[in-house]
Amino acid sequence: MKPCKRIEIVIEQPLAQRMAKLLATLNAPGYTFIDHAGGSGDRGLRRADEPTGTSTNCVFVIACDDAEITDQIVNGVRSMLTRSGGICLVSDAQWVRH
Amino acid sequence: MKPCKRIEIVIEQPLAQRMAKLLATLNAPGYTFIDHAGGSGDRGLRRADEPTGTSTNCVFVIACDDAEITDQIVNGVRSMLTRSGGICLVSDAQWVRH
Amino acid sequence: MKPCKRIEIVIEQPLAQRMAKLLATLNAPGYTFIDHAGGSGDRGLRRADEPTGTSTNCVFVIACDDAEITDQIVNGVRSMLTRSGGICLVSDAQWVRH
Amino acid sequence: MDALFLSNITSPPLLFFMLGAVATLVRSDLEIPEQVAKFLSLYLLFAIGFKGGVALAESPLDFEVAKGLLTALLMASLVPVYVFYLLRRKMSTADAAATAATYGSISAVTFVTCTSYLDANGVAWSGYLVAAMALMESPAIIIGLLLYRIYQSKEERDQPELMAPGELIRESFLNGSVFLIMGSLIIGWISGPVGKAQISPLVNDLFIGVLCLFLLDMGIVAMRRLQDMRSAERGLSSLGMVSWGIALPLLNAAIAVGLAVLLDLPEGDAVLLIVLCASASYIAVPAAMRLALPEANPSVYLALSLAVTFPFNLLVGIPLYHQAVNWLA
Amino acid sequence: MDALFLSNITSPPLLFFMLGAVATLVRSDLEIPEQVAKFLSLYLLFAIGFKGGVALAESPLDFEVAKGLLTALLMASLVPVYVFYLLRRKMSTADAAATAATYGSISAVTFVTCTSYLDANGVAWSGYLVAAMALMESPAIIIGLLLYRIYQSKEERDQPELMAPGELIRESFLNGSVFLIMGSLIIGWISGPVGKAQISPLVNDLFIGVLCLFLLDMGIVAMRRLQDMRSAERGLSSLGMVSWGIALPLLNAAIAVGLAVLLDLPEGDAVLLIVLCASASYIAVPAAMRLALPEANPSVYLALSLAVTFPFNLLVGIPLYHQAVNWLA
Amino acid sequence: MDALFLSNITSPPLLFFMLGAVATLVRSDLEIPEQVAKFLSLYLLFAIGFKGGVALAESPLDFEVAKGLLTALLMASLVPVYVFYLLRRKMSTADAAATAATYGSISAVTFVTCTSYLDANGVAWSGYLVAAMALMESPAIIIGLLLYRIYQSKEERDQPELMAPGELIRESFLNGSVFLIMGSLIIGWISGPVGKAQISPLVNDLFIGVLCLFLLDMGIVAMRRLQDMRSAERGLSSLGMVSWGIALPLLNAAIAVGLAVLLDLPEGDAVLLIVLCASASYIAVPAAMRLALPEANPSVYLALSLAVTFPFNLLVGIPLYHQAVNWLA
Ligand SMILES: Nc1ncnc2c1ncn2[C@@H]1O[C@H](COP(=O)(O)O)[C@@H](O)[C@H]1O
Ligand SMILES: Nc1ncnc2c1ncn2[C@@H]1O[C@H](COP(=O)(O)O)[C@@H](O)[C@H]1O
Ligand SMILES: Nc1ncnc2c1ncn2[C@@H]1O[C@H](COP(=O)(O)O)[C@@H](O)[C@H]1O
Ligand code: NA
Ligand code: NA
Ligand code: NA
Repeated sequence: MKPCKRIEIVIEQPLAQRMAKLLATLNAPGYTFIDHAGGSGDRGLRRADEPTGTSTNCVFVIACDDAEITDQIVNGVRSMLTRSGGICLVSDAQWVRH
Repeated sequence: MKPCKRIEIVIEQPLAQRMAKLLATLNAPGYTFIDHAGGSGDRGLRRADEPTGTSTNCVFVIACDDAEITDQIVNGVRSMLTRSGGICLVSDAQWVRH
Repeated sequence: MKPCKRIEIVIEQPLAQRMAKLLATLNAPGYTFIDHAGGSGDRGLRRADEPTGTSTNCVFVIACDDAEITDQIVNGVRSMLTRSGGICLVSDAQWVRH
Repeated sequence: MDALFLSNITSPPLLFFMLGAVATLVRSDLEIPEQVAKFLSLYLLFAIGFKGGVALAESPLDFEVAKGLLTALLMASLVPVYVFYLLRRKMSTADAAATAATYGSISAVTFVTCTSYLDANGVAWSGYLVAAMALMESPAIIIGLLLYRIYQSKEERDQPELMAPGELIRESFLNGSVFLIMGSLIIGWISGPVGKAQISPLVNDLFIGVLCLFLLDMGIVAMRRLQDMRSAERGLSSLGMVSWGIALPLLNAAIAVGLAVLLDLPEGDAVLLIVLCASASYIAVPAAMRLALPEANPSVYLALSLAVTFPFNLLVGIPLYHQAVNWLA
Repeated sequence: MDALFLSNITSPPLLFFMLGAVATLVRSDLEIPEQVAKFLSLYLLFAIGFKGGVALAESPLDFEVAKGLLTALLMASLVPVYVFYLLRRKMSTADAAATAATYGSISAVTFVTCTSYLDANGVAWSGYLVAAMALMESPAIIIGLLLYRIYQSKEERDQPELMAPGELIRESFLNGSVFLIMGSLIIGWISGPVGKAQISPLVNDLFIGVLCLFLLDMGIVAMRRLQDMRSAERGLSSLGMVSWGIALPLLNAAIAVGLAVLLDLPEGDAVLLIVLCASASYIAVPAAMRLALPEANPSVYLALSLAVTFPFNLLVGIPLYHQAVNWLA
Repeated sequence: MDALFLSNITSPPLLFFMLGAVATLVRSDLEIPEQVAKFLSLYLLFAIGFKGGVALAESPLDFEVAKGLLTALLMASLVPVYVFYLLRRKMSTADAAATAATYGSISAVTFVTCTSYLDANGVAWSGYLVAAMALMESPAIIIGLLLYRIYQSKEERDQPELMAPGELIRESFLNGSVFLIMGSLIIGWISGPVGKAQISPLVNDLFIGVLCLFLLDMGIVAMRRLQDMRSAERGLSSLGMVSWGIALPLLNAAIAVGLAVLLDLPEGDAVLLIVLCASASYIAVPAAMRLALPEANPSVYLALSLAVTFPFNLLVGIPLYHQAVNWLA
């Protein structure tokens, strides 16, 4: 097991592809996303109920064991969240080597 | 980044709306939910396969940077879980300010 | 609240049932799974878009308060991930008793 | 009886139900995606409601109808009471109350399968029975919870009420499936034959085909629950579960047969009313019970209705009740 | 007017829309699963596109068509401009620009409902209007963003551009729904009556029935947004929102009525063109705005179009515009 | 050949497949929700299985049928063997084995598209070919894994077996799609023309329309995989991938054409059998390979079958094989 950071981002579904592209640019070692999430925050209730996806969220989880890349991801994501809303949490984890 | 608690709750889908209402009452700063989860626990296997949703779970994630509100959420959720089952985990995280 | 480990596993959807069986064998106290996740990693982009499910991932979350069982789960999962890819993260959490 | 019985067993909907059950038995990974399955069930409610409403628009309400609706309401209130008293020594009060509510209510898919069965056998039936079905869905929920509150232990009594009575009644009568049948019935009634002409290809022509696909999924799910039964902890043994799951619909059907003969209902209407009484809910009631009575164990009441009574009614009950009606008429 | 108005109100699609709204009002948990609802909307676009294409293949393009298409484009470019100037003192520049784009664009479901309304009333309409609809979806997005860039504050101007202009135009014209209508239209055109015969059962026979189910869901969603309106923070009060959501389609329709009379369009085509002008987008434009203008608040522009203008057009607008056309012709 | 070829290219299903591919090329966000797409594919299996079964009930099994089924089984066992030997120097043993299994098996959607192509061209075909398709899905899985076990490296041999042989055979033959075709075939056979009358509107009338929608999605997905091909790391270059993905179906088709002529199969049956041999699995086999041979890289075998061979067969292969049959007959 190696120590790593677990980064968790919630963002609107329509921006999911932009986020995926950003993560690739920032050399994230990988990511997992879960579509069709809902939520509530500063910009009100997001029910994940519209056929259009406009009120749906998307959750990204990134495990990153490189401190520099982690910083870059956090900064890149921050400027994206500033304009479009959403949250980003970072926590410590152990990555099981395989 | 500011330190916060990451609260993660798994509960039955039919109770999801009650949980959302509870979180609003307890002044949670926001939450994210993921529908259509399955699981296994004391009350057996929940396959998330029924057209009725009765065997489906729902996952809530709440980031909370206020210790008092965190306590209230944990206590409010605890009494709900006692009767209906499910789990609640609390861990430390850093909330990226934006 | 009791301290526990939060184990999070991302694996391909077709292997989800094998993982569930493995967790049952290893006496995991319970687990939650989220289907229909996508992701990116060593084996390329997984878009979760195929009608066949072959490019879809599945996320498992296990709360475990027994150190020995945690070790067994991590080891059992490791050998599964070695062959099929995916990731496993372990972190600390507090389990709300109810 | 054989001819009738067989005509049921070789009908595509039943065969697809059995195919689903076999898929689970042989551990095939066949599965209808959950959201689609939910939609197929909404479609069936929408279609049967609309058809019933159009039928109501075409034939006026009269004494016959009033008689049928009253009988339906009577049975929906009576069944949960005696089921509760039969079961309450075998299981916890909460489980007995939830099971009573389940059997007092109805299964729309069993009803819908029975209408296709009657159509295939050329037996006429009246549209008002769709209204009867909608009426029978909810009362048992209220009655089951009342019985629970009367007989609950002192300790349970100290727990805070989860739902105010008003909220509970709202929840019972406005459950999605109840609401959709009722709403479609009313819309069918209002828009009548003109509306029917517009949506008949969806509502009528595709009905049996969609029923096949939905029953395929129900076969998969019901057999899974039957398999899970062995591992669940309950007051009842697996054998006890299966016995009750067969005995209860037979008992309810027997009483309903008696009433139908007494009231001299026409053949098709009698069969449908009996099927309503004999069937048990696995949608509206379990959903309401999780909210109002989370102490009750779904691996009792949901397993009984979904894994035992539902297949029993589909495969054996419907032709059996039909036979009984013919024999007694 | 009454007869026409009523013939709209008792049509199944409208009644199911109202049923959905009532379901939300009484807090029923009725809900069409999200993925299925999305698919139903794709089906409607696919079907209307294909039908329009087949109609185009059957009647040649001529001066009439060119006239109609040009008017459509004109209105799609004009509406966002005056809507922006009307709104920009009432709300932030970003919100005004997004709302302008929303109203300059169209709602395919309103259009589709109007075609069923015309069919049910025996009024003919031309296939090229489907092409007009597809053409009108995107220009307003570009115009809205141009207006935003002209009038944005200095501080906003310092923020980096989120999308390059090329990317933006691509995004607007290749949005999934725009692309599907256009593609189906072209395929319908190419495959003509032969292709039509092959897929007519799906595309024609089921159309109104599926529309009912989709409008049921839209009723639920629109009413939820109307309820959420109270709690959202915006530049406008709830009453202000409702007033604008009704005034804007009336204004746009009035101008379109004028143009239709000027150009002497046939009855059905006139009604459809007016409905296109009066309707506001809640799919393509909001999706594009989230990407290109995330500063704009969806609880302004999406709520206006989805929760106010959409129901208004369905329930009141369509028969009203029809009446106006008949009265002025 | 031109007329036939064009009659394929202007058919709606093919055009929608191309529309999907274009949507991905121009980066439109058009997309059929995953659960719905899965359901559409289940529908196609259900419908073709049922139709095949009804056809079987109507025409008795005879020597012709036995001949066809045996040829099908022969090809399903032969193809993976020579494909494996052709490929094993170009890629890892695991990849070669998985690819061999993929090409030995079949693509139900290619088959289904070919039946619509034949129907549209007025060419008759026999229901037993649906049974042939179902029979051909699984054997190649077993054979591919046997070949892998014979030729795997010493190091790989030390890894524990993931699936017991019994489990593996069960998994191969009871894969959801294989099971559904087989089950529907048997149900169609049992319920015969009576059953057909009941569900024909769903199974027959909607078939081509639903095929259009499903192929729209497949066009999107196949083009995405073709685009992803560039970035994936494999033993083969992208150009190598495309070449093999075209060469293999041509080779398999050539052998099948020979056999069909030898056996003197009727036109329609010959074309379908050739299409079965030329097509490659992207559902049952990849699913089984992930379980039994996770070392094999899906961006080899899945990309070959889904992104190259599948479009090739749809757009070029089907009319080409038809032409070859006509030319040699
Ligand atoms: N405190 C929080 N905890 C968990 N999720 C949150 C929180 N705040 C916001 N979110 C998620 O982020 C989305 C956008 O947040 P906002 O921009 O604050 O409206 C919400 O819909 C939630 O899904
Ligand atoms: N140890 C655990 N780890 C993760 N999820 C759990 C655990 N125990 C229970 N759950 C989740 O909580 C749901 C209800 O749990 P229970 O009330 O124990 O049956 C289960 O279906 C799981 O989704
Ligand atoms: N660093 C990472 N962070 C989060 N998820 C990951 C990471 N790496 C891999 N994954 C997930 O695990 C799946 C399989 O990973 P791999 O075997 O590396 O292709 C990917 O599709 C992702 O969903
Ligand atoms: Na009953
Ligand atoms: Na407009
Ligand atoms: Na093949």
